[in-house]
Amino acid sequence: MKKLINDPEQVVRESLAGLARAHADILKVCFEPVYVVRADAPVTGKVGVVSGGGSGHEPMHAGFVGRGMLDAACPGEIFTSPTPDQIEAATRAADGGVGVLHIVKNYTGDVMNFEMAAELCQAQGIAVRAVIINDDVAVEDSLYTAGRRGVGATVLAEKICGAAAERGWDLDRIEALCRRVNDNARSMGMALAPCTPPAAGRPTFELGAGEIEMGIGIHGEPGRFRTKWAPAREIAAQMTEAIVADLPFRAGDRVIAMVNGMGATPLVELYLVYGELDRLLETRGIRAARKLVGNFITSLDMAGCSITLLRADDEILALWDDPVLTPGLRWGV
Amino acid sequence: MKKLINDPEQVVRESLAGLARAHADILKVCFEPVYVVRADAPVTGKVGVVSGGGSGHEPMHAGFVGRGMLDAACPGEIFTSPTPDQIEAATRAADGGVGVLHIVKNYTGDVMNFEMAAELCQAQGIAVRAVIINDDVAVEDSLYTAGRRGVGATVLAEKICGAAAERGWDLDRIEALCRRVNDNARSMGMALAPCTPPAAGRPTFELGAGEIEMGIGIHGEPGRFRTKWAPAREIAAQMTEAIVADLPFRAGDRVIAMVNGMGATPLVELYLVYGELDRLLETRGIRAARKLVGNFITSLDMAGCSITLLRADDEILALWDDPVLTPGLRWGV
Amino acid sequence: MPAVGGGEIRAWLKALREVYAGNRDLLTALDAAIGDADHGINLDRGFTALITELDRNVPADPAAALRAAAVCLIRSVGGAAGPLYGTFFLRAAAASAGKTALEPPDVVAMFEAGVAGVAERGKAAAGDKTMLDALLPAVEAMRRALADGGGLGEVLEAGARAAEEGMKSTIPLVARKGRASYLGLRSAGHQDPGATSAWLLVRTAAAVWR
Amino acid sequence: MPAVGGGEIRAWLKALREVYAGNRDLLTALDAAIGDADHGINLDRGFTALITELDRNVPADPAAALRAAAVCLIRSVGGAAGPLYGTFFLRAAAASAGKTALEPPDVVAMFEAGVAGVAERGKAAAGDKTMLDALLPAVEAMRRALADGGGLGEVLEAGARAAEEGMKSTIPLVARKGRASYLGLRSAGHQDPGATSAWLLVRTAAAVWR
Ligand SMILES: Nc1ncnc2c1ncn2[C@@H]1O[C@H](COP(=O)(O)OP(=O)(O)O)[C@@H](O)[C@H]1O
Ligand SMILES: Nc1ncnc2c1ncn2[C@@H]1O[C@H](COP(=O)(O)OP(=O)(O)O)[C@@H](O)[C@H]1O
Ligand SMILES: [Mg+2]
Ligand SMILES: [Mg+2]
Ligand SMILES: [Mg+2]
Ligand SMILES: [Mg+2]
Repeated sequence: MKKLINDPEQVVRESLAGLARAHADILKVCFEPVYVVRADAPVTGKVGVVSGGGSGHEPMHAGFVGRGMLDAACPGEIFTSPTPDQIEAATRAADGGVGVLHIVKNYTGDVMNFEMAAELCQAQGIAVRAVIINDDVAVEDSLYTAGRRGVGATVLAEKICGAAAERGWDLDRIEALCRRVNDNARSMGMALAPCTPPAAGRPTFELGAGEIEMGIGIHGEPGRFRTKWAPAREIAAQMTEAIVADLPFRAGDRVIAMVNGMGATPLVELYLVYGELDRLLETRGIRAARKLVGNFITSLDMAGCSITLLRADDEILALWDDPVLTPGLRWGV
Repeated sequence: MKKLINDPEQVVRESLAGLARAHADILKVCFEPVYVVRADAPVTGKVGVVSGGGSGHEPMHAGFVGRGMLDAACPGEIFTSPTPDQIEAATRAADGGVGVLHIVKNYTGDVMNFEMAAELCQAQGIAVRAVIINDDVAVEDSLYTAGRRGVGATVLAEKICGAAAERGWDLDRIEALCRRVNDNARSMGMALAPCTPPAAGRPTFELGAGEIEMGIGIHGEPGRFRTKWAPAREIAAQMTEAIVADLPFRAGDRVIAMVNGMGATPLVELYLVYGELDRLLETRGIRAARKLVGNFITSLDMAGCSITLLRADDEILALWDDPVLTPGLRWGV
Repeated sequence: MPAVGGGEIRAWLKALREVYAGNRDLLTALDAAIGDADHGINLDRGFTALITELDRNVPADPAAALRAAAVCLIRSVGGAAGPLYGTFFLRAAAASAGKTALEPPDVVAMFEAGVAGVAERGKAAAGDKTMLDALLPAVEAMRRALADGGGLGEVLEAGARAAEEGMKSTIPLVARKGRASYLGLRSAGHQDPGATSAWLLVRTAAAVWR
Repeated sequence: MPAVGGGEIRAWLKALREVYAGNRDLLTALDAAIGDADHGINLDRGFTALITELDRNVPADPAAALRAAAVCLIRSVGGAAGPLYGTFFLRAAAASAGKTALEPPDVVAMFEAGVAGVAERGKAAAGDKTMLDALLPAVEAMRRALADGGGLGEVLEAGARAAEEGMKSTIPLVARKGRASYLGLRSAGHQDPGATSAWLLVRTAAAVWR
């Protein structure tokens, strides 16, 4: 394993130290316990928006801390959800006195740790609401399983809820908005090559020369099925089909469309995939009203991409367009 | 070779088609010949800023077309400089009547093709000035060689000269500014793993399990020397030492510091490297007044990073802070 | 051994640290097959932190030692295993409250309480291909061995054997909880990492307290 | 063959297309060692475009065919080779202007002019490890063979042999121009891709016009 690191056990902390030095104007990093918080937090009278999860998905979540998006993020170890004490500290730091929203990706570990933290916070009189993001169509849903994973919709929910909080919406309304975003968003991902977590030191799965994994998550897990490599046109069509059919997205819908890189896939390929996606949506009468192409929710050095579509109304589009100033997403300021 | 592409020969065109669909509000893509131009070009009375080079370095150059940066870019085939007819067409499209600046990376092919294009443009009465960027300290300079490569400083020059053009500076002044940026900037790059050009279908060089290449360029060329993998701390120190000693950068200097990913290196590693760089500069009394961490001038799916430092005065910092609205770099708007 | 006091609990926890360090790669490899390749790393990190903690201030009675373990694991393990094993020790501590030494029935009660906590926290059931598939049969077997008049040694041995069978029984199962469930049918044919670490938990108690 | 007319020039260019297509991978591999792995791809793209162009409108005299080649290569090859070979054909066309057929001295003059253009455009000298290391000796040998009263066949054979030696002579050289120069000493021990494509250029003329 060759990486730009010093000690596999220190990657997360040392990377956060660099983040703090690079963006001192936007955020602060605390280490005991580890969390990242807006430089001007807490913003009194504003609902706090907090998220977190395992590291290795950068820029999500720490890179989305800043005005108009997250008030705080709690990065766990690589691919390991943060612990309740981190989440509790981040929540306290983000609490402007009118409550805090937890945006939680649906993974057993994340859900349980955020649950325990919420109990600790509520015991201290902080109003906490949690919304579980579960937009991954690659996972069959059922009452008897852990349910669908939270993936790309998390990025959109953090931006949109962050904007609503900035506008002064109250906790009830932001919680409802976050559920609405989650309910109207669907995603699917694929991998051309696995990733190598620093502490493990070897790829999380093996792929043959001509093989790809369809339906992967963001933790280096293998996908739902393995298949032969196919041209981008076919891969994009398969993913789009699965996403559109699931909600379903209908002719006339306006969407926020994201083509996300898993970490090691160059922009030249992501834009090529976006071109395919946009054409596919066009033929279905679905309009990509907003577009996002790049690395936003990654899986270390995995090669591949994911597609996320969010059915958006005027309100959601307006919140999307609101100013955002974070290391990972910035416009309007 | 597994990539998100359809046909290796069509990658550049298909990716540009996606870029056009994703950013129609910012830019237009023309195909006969291939060039990318600001949606509102030409801006009458404004100096045009044009750059270009082989593709595979995205977001540079096409991703830097837009308000406050490039008026047009001419993408060649992957790692192959554009042809004079492309450059001529882009220059014509960018000409607001008061001349056009060509920002050219110092590669024999780029220089010769831009030269031929400049001759064609001047024959048509368009005032063209070319500034050659050659900031790579890994290459020994000498009268008898092709000289140093143009790398990271190109990104900074495009941003800063684009801002000056937006402010209404004339061609002489912008040309001088571009030379000043180039004269005060130094870069060095390294690779953990080679890249695989789509048309070639195999890695551009082989690296042993424990080996890295120091002093690589951005076209998959091998570097100046091969060495054992070392912790990020040492790699950052070697690159910083070479860069600082070359200009030299001195205590009290303020710099724009860029840690750039080569394409396949995750952000978590780039921020870790930035942390090391920032500490190293601090100990030398050099102040990182502005910071840029991410993928800006890449080499397809090469793993590794480059560091660029630009000694900046108040004027350059002000131009840096001016609004920019491009797919690859955006702030202040 | 007559009864389990604070010292024995600490000995168990220290032995667990060695065991998880020694099985770090095995547990991580199992997790790589159907999860995200960090289970061994998570437990190793947690129990290493726990030992440092235990050395800093030595808890006197069983409940104190178990609570220290809970707090430390919840703080340092993360992932699914953190809250799950954390809850296990939290409930185990509660069940042992006020006792300076645990007689065999108390030990069984402690495991019962801990496992009940895991089931509540994770909302999983037997056959979901989780650590519960090792833990539930283990407490069941301990109860039976106790009822049959077994001493601490027999009781724990029975628990360890049942945990091992339960762990092996996860191989053919299709996961319904945890990350492995995302693989659907592909999760079958792999031994669950958490069931494996759970078996080590019980087996180590049997080894240390025999 | 008596003299080189427009048809012979076209035959040469078409043969070159086949030759570069056939050596696409070889030239690209040579470029991968000390450049950026695209030389063969660049030439294949350029000459394929050229043939389409030549079939669309058939140029009558040598100069027209050579100019068509120049314009098309400059448009489609890119990189360093595009302007260099483009300039070669541009100058070759100028030197052949007004002639319906090239006698041996005209053919040599054509190559001389083309190579002079490459040298001017690239500002390289003999020994810099570029295509010039094949082209300069080639024209030198052609001149000598012509002076010795050789016919077109001998003249081109001599040129091809010299080009081949010049190509091989690039192996030990340290590059001073082009991408390979960035490698410094590491560029030694590799045959220059452009010198190789230049040898093919001359050798194909010899083969087609014998
Ligand atoms: N809902 C649950 N109930 C009980 N055990 C679970 C549950 N979800 C996961 N587990 C156990 O946790 C183990 C994985 O732990 P670990 O890898 O540390 O966490 P993560 O999956 O967050 O990376 C699984 O092998 C499984 O035995
Ligand atoms: N200044 C120069 N003068 C003459 N030939 C050159 C010069 N620079 C490069 N070359 C030739 O061009 C060849 C590389 O061509 P090619 O790979 O197509 O272009 P690029 O280097 O832009 O990728 C080299 O092998 C060398 O022979
Ligand atoms: Mg995990
Ligand atoms: Mg090239
Ligand atoms: Mg795991
Ligand atoms: Mg080349």
